[in-house]
Amino acid sequence: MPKNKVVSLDEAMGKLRDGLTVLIPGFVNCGVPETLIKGIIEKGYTDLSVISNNTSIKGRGIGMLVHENRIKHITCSHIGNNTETVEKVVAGEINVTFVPQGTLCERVRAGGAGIGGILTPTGLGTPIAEGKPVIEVDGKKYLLEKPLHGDVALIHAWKADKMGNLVYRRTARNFNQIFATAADLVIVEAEQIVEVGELDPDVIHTPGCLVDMIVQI
Amino acid sequence: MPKNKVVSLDEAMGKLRDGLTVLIPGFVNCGVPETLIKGIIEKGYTDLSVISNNTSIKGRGIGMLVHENRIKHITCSHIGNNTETVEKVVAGEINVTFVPQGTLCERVRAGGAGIGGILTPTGLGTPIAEGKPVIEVDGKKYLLEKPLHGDVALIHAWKADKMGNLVYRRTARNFNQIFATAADLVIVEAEQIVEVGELDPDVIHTPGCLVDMIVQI
Amino acid sequence: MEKRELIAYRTARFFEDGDLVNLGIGMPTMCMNYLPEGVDIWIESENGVIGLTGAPKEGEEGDPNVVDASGGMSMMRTGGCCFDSFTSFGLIRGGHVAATVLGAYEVDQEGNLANWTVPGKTVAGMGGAMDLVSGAKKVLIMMEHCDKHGNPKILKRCTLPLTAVNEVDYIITELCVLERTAEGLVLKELAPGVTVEEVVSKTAADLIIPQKIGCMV
Amino acid sequence: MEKRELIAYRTARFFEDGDLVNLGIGMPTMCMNYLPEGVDIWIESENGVIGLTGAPKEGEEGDPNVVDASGGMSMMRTGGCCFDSFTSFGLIRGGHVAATVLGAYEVDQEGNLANWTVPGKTVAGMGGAMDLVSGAKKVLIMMEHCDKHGNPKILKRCTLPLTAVNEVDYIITELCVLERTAEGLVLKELAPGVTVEEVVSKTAADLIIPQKIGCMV
Repeated sequence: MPKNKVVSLDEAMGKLRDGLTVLIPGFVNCGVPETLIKGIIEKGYTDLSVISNNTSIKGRGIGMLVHENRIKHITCSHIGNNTETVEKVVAGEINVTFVPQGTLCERVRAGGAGIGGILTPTGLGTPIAEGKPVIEVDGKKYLLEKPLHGDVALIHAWKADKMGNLVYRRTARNFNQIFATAADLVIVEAEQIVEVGELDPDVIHTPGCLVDMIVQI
Repeated sequence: MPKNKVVSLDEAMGKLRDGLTVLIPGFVNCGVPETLIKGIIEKGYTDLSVISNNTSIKGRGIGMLVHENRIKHITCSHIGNNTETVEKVVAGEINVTFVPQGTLCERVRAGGAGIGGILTPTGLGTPIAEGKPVIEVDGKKYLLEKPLHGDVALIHAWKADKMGNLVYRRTARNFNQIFATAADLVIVEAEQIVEVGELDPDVIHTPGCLVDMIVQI
Repeated sequence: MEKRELIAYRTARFFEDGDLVNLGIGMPTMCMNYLPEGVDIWIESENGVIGLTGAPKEGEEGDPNVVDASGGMSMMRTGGCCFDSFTSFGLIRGGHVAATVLGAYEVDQEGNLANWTVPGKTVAGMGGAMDLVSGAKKVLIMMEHCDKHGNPKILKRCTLPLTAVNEVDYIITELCVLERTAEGLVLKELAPGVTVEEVVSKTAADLIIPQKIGCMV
Repeated sequence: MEKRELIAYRTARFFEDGDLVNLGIGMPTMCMNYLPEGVDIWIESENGVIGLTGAPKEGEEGDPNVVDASGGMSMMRTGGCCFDSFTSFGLIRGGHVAATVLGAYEVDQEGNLANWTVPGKTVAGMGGAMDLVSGAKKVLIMMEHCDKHGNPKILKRCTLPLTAVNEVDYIITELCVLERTAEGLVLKELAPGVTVEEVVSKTAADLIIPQKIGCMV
């Protein structure tokens, strides 16, 4: 953990490449790392596999990647808020794998926490169950859901200290906290960057040890 | 969620009875709900099944329940800090089931979050694996560990607002946060009780909806 | 009362004071306008917040970091708190949410629900619906009794891909309240002026008609 | 250097600047006194904290809410943060901890470790050891080469109940450094004045002796 992880957007984006699996948090367009997404677009990266809850709204956030045709495959729970994503999925330009929202959280958390899978009642008897093992525990049936992990996670924080300790703001926290645990490279955009020691140890949502680079928005 | 959940120790303890399964957080003797434990002893409850990480130290915290012979069975990761527990376990006065500490966290969290089980590499090939299903996911083997749930959880908070929103202090958080999710009845002892609205929504560790009663230490 | 008002009015009477409730997008949010005197409920929104109160009113300043389950800006009430999506679905799946209220394309007499996709027509994704319906203590379906062509939506067996199996507890329509029991769907209440015959003729499921049927208002 | 000093000195040289490291109770904590110039590591303690620095020194005021993995009061450095036990073991199991350093009763040539129980003698429990050894990126065992009776602790196959299977990466003793590879235990380094013959005679495991063997200091 170097003392100062703050880098330029250009330097951070230089670590990516085409074809990566990218975890992108955000609920509709709240808590989405929009500065980093613009950075991806500027660098021209494409063929991305995105893991996210949804695809923001048309032309914003993850919707920019949709609009610019940078996404090959998306694993998410919902695309209904973005008409352009729906069109491209229907046209076969983007492959989509739907995962129930709570299961998405569990799978990414499992990926970040070394858990080999979790048993959930969610999706039993629905199309989501197809091809997945059903395991019975004490007379109740559950779906076995496997971990998800990314090459990169792009995180939006409210405050970051220079070591990468993060605090999120209100519902902009959403998937950021878990997604920051489950990628080989974790790049954060922060609304405010503060000195180490300014954040109370008990209010830090993401420990700095999980963060590789910080970009000022 | 009534607006004010603050009650007397006596009223809170009146909800318990002999033979319950009680979740008691704490690491060695940090973050242990000692006031509530004294309440149990005063009421005379016995034959308890305790789920905890350890048993504090001799004569303190959970060690008081050990000393007073109130525990029939304990599920924990470690008893080495309390010589009296060791003696009583060796003498067959307390039954113990050892669970690796991380697995204990996962099992209680699963119990509180409606997860039917989790797959962990921890304990594979050790005595802990005996009798547990081994499940292979993508070529790696894992133990299937089942959820744990309690009748009651006794929680130690630093600050509680009157609705039960909780903030823990430093390493006194330990098992409190997860244990508060996994019992039918959640009783909190708080060092400070504050008015609703005094705790910032982003620093609350345990939402008030999980808490049934609050006792001032 | 207008149809939707009646449905919201009746649904709101399922809540008890202090309940934590998840209200789906659309008609379910109307319940807030019809809460009985003395019943104060707390809204859990799956994007990680308890205590949303609705869009900022004129003169109120919203925070773009506080959004509801549709992504629109919302205000928060005093005593609310925020958490990440993983924790949110832990609360939902763990049975800590007293009721979830959703619409439906189809419900059947076994309590199966279809409300997330119409193959060949919609590709929005299930969002959090599958988790909510599998996890909440009580599942309330509020919907118009028939579709816009006058065809029954309450069936012997759902024809659309399911959201969850055997999870629906109550169906509230402008005609009646149905309770799903182990024996089947029971006609509990009728709207003023509605006859048993009308309900039966507009329902494709078998109904259990008790001797005494209540009134919805 | 005294035996234990030498072991700590050498073990400390496995760390890189910025590493997040979990140090077991006892000898492992001595590593902090032997960090090479320019190497600053962060201590992860499984009870939910990053940045412990050791017991309060004279004149320093400790906080009883800040304890280390043995339950003793500790100070925290600026930039550290606290979290709950569930998150802590997520970090450990998820591979976010660069190294875990523990003692052992026995280690064998397949990288199996026994360090939690001696049947009939100890009933302390495994605490977090099983999770740490299964989860950390690198597992370093530091121990005296033989037991107090002079019997080998490095064996062909452990005889005591295991803590984990195939997880040990390096063994550091007062005689040598051994690396566990797919082929077996390799003698990487010798302490000053120690011969290959001495190591072989005090080791019950098969050793791979390379042409070139380094020096521990």
